[in-house]
Amino acid sequence: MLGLDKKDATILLVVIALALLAPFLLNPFPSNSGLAQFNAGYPDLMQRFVIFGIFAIGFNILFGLTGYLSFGHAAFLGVGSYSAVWMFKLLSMNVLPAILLSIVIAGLFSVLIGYVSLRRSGIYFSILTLAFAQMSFNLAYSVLTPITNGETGLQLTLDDPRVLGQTATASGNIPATNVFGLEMRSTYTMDVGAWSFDFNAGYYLCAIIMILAFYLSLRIFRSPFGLMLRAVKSNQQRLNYTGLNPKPYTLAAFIISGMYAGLAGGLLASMDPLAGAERMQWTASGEVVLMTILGGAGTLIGPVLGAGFIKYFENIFSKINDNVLHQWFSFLPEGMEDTLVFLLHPFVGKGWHLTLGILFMLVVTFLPGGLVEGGQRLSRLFRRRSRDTDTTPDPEHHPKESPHVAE
Amino acid sequence: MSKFTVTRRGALKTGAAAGAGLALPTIFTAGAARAFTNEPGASSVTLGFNVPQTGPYADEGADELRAYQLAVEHLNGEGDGGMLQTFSSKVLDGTGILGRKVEYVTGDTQTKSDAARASAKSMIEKDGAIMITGGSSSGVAVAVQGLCQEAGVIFMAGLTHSNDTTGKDKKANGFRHFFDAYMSGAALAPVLAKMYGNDRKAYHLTADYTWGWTQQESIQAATEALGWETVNNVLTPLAATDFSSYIAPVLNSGADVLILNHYGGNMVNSLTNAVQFGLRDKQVNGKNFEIVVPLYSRLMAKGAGENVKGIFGSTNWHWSLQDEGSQAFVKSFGTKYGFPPSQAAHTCYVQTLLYADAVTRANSFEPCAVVEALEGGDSSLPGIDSPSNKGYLFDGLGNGPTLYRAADHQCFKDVLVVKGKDNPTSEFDLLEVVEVTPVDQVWYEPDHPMFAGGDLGQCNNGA
Amino acid sequence: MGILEVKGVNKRFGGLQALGDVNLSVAENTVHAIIGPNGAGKSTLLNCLVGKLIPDTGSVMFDGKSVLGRTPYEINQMGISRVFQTPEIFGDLTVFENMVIPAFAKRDGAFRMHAFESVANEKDICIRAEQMLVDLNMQDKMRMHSASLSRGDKRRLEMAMCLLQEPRLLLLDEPTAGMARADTNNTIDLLKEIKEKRDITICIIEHDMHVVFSLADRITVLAQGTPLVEDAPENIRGNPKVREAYLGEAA
Amino acid sequence: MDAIILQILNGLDKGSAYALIALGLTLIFGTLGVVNFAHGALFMLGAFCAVTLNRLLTLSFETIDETKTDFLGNPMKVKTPYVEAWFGPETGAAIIDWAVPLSILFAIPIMIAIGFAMERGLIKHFYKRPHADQILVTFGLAIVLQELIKLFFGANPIPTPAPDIFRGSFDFGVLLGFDPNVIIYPYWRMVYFLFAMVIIGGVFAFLQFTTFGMVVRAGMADRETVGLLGIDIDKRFTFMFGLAAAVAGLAGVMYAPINSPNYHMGMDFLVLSFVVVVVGGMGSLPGAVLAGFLLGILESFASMTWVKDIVPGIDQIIIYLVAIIILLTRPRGLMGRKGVMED
Repeated sequence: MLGLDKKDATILLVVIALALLAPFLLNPFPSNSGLAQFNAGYPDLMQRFVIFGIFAIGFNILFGLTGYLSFGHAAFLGVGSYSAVWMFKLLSMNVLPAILLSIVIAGLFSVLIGYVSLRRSGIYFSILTLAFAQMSFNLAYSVLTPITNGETGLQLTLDDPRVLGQTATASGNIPATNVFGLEMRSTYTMDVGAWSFDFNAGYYLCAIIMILAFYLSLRIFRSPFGLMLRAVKSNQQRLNYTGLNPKPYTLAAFIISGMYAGLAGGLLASMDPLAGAERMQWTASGEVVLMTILGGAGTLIGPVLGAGFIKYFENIFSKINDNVLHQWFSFLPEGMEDTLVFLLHPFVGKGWHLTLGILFMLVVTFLPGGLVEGGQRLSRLFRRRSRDTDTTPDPEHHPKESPHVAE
Repeated sequence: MSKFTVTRRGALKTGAAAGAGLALPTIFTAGAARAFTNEPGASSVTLGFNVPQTGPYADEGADELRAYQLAVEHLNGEGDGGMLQTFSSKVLDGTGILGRKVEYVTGDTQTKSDAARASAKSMIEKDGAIMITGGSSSGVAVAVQGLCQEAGVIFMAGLTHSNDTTGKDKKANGFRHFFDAYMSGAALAPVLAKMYGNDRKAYHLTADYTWGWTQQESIQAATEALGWETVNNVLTPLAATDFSSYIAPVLNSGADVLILNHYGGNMVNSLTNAVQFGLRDKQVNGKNFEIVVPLYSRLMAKGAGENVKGIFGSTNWHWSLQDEGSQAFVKSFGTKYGFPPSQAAHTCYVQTLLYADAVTRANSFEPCAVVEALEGGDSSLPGIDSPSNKGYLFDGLGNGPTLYRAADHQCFKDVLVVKGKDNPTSEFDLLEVVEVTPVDQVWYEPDHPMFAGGDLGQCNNGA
Repeated sequence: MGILEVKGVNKRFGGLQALGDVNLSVAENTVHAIIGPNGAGKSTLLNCLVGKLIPDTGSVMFDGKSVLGRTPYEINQMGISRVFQTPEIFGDLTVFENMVIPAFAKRDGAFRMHAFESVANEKDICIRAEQMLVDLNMQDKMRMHSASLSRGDKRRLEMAMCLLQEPRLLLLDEPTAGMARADTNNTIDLLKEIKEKRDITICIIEHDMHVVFSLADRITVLAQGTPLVEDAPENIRGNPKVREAYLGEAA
Repeated sequence: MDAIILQILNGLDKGSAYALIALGLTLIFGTLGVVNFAHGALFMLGAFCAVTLNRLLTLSFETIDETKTDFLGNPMKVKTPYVEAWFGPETGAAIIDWAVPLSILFAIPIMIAIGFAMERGLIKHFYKRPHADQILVTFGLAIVLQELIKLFFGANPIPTPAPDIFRGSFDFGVLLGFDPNVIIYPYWRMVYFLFAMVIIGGVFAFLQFTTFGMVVRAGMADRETVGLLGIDIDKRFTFMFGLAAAVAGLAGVMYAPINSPNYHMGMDFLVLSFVVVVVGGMGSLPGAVLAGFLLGILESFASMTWVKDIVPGIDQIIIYLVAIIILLTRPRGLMGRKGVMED
């Protein structure tokens, strides 16, 4: 199917199913139950899941395949966002030209930074990309304020020209981002008994683009180009002496991942037309590194999982306050309730960073392959369990099969 | 497709959901069309408190959150009622807002525009918050204000001091109780002239981002109007932690006053560095060298420690104020938490009360009705002759008579000039109020050049 | 006129004269061995041939064209493949994938953006890769992780990768270094087979005289960066200068 | 001229901090081959050692003073530090005044212990793992450490003043024949610079003249060879981690009076110190020190008004710009060795 072998087609189908059914999957709890706190199926967060998923998928093409660790990819995301918002300000509120421009501009930017940074490798490459990104961030926050609107972030105003659109709506508001009239913020809410699910136009646009981006990365992984990238990571010397020039391969990977980042930035701005400079900061670049490694670098689906994991923490855990904790444990005797709240207090709400840090350490220490490895171990465990229960011994000797590309 | 029906949770808590469950033929029902975003149900209303919980302003955010919790208690009739008793408007009776119990959700702005918007969106989309309030920096306030305008909910700004919040970035759905950079300059300059004379040369260090620039512009204009000369204005990177290389050349520049247009960590460090360099022990042009910090907060003063002693600045409110409202607030806050509230806490508490009051007076949660109530009728501040002196006038929330001006949704009230206390009696007693600058001295017209260029636009009900 | 002509090559590292006026001519379709004691400059010479080092003076011509100033991959594309002292393979990839890469390099040149079609769909490439593995008796290890191969198999794989490119000149840098006797003999057999079956010139640097004398058509002896003598193997054995400089202590 | 001397002086103390942090970072990298993103957190912990000692020394008991009232109108509780009660008000106050220098003694054992614990408890499992994993796990550790500090000390900076006699500044200009007030330099920054020189000199002497240091240097040059000699290098490397932690910690202790410590100061320095290490050359001790001072001084120059007039915003990017230029012209930094961290 679609030029994929059976295994890859299955992976793709799983991703499509996850993306399209996300409104159901992410809202498993009735909306007025205490656990509704853990529901993540509201438009903004769902959009963030897939957008950062795209970002991480792109980053994985560079880092996962070639092993070049860029600490500056947030700059491309930021540049993409700025381009998109400028498109909204100057041209029209249709998101498609904005997204196209953000990909192009981010691509150009990555040609420039990639060309220079790729003259070095290893940590020297990382520091070069970091330096470029930090320069972009610092300038965007201060000197470049006329272009970036600095601290506040670039936003739409009621006197933007918008050549191909309206400057303001009839009711005197800034028009909403749309695809040929379908507003990105329009949401259909479905109530099923105590549950309720949101179907948001913007989310589905992002989800479709994410599926396309995932499909493209799947093809890249399986292509000769992807193989060359893995060869770059494995042994550049051999590659050189096999008559292949690693430079254009790595540069192409860098540009592709930069364009993915630009796409993510453009989508972010399309869902919420404000581009803050912070999204270019080194911590933001670090975040995508964390997402990729946490999920499983070099695996196909890992980066998406990692992105979801971190965004979930940032948005859900940070909102659990003492008040919520007290509500949860109100069924317990007072003393126990207070003790539990006291014990949990440092880890939720304003302590979400602490929990995240501890989880990083645990995952990296015990699951070097990231969440994907965790999943594999779990499934192996279950398989072994089921094998243990049926008494026929497994006569077949399974030689350690090398992963083609781990999924 | 229904348009931006981000709401439902509120309605679900009422009978709507039960009805949907009973109507057998249509198990799936779309969220009922509502008059405005997140229209609350009959029993409760949800407010969104969006404050920095991580990052350098986390302590300020924590104090804001304390104030919000206190305000919710008071609105729901718990505790001692705080400023409800002293508030000039008497419509709030401790039964929640319009008979609905006040509930709240919290979020983390991380003091980043992006994160703040994400967290505000989640409160609007997921938790059905009808009003968003909080924040501890202007970038965040402007960003979230824009979001609330688009989403059709009310934004009651927390601590934001930039002129832009109610200047070029003002929005119909957004309101600011806190004072601004212009007012700081206008209040501070006369006191500085009185203390240090009219013949002074000032050297500015300015944080290189929007707030820093408006602050610098304001204080420069105000001091120059009184005869001061501006020797230099040096922009410093936000990320700077060590300001020595900016401070070292100051003494040799001919300036005899250093003005630090910094906030938060920047201010703590630049002031600490300046005092380290012994600037305040020096004599230049035959005068004592002085340092001024236009915007003060107690948390910053605490961070800078001994270095604040004798240094002038301005502040929105201080717990040592003796008016009835401030006393009542300090009493209930202090009794509950064991220490006096900060100015950020005060402004957040007041904003919550003002919102509740406006809803009650409008007898509706509809944002446009609330906006109308907050814009008041024709009441005006006494003693100021200006066509723009119109809005909602209230008293009893500290700061004396206060006008929520209809033209730009900015509060006008007395501004405090404070000084780092020489002999603090406790760890909270760091600042002393030197002068309460009356409101007419800090008054400006909505079309003042520092505020021009923006447009409130139309109020937005969302849905 | 040999396929490889090295003329007057000098190379200094600081104060050390690594190569002094090296002249070398390798005739097409022969096996030419370069021997010499440690530090004689064998590896430096090899690195000058593949573009890793650039000589200070002199010329290196391959098939009538200069290789100087070209990068290793360009030189490889000209038809020179190199086998390293310790096998350099793509350890993270499977044996089959290792074979596919040189096949692409042969077909598509140093860079081609080929990012959409699956490797599995490149039938001609896959067939070539498989065929070569069959030729070298490694087809049963095709799906194995190449890092988990034995040292001998790694050498075999590297050799296969080089041969897949059908190079005109194959450079071998001590291919049997550190090998057990049995493995060494296998390698000798392999090289003999290659030599017989293909039109290929082989230039080999070797320590092990057993290997050299079983394979080489001509031998150049290098000492202190300068060629001492070049001759047929049987003459080298009896050459007293060589005995003195090199074989003396060994023999 | 005076402005340049002034900025060189300013660059020296900035550079001292960079150099001290980078020294430990590159030491850990050179000996253990570990990229330690938690190193900034060690610096921060050092500063909080000073804060903690300050807190301990000012531990107080409360007495009620009926004559005064607090902000709620209740009788005022007056706090008296135990130290002042035990040693008399004057000696007590003097001890409190000298809290930061005293913290050095307090911090050394604590930081070494923290370093040991980190190495034995966590880092040692990561020697064989890819650098990306090391970065991630130490980054996680850095977050955990700073969040713990935030939990106990809050997010607000905590003033930690230097002893009274170091307040104010020394007029260097007068010594050099300039007018008064032209070149001034705070006493405490002078102390910091001298302190840094002593520490840097100490570390170098230690590595140069002790057997232990010789083994470690050999280990930095070629880890495997030394391993073959049968020397138990790992145990010594553990100690190196303790040493690096102590150096970072001491840099933090003495930095506390310069800028009030806060929980995220480690992160503020982390990126910078990595840039310093890489510019100096990964694993090169003299390189780290050289690059630290170089970047400190250049950063100071970039903040001069006339420089900023020519290139607006140059002080925002100077560090990164220099890093890019150096890495492009000198591939392995100023004094880096070939092949280190290039894959």
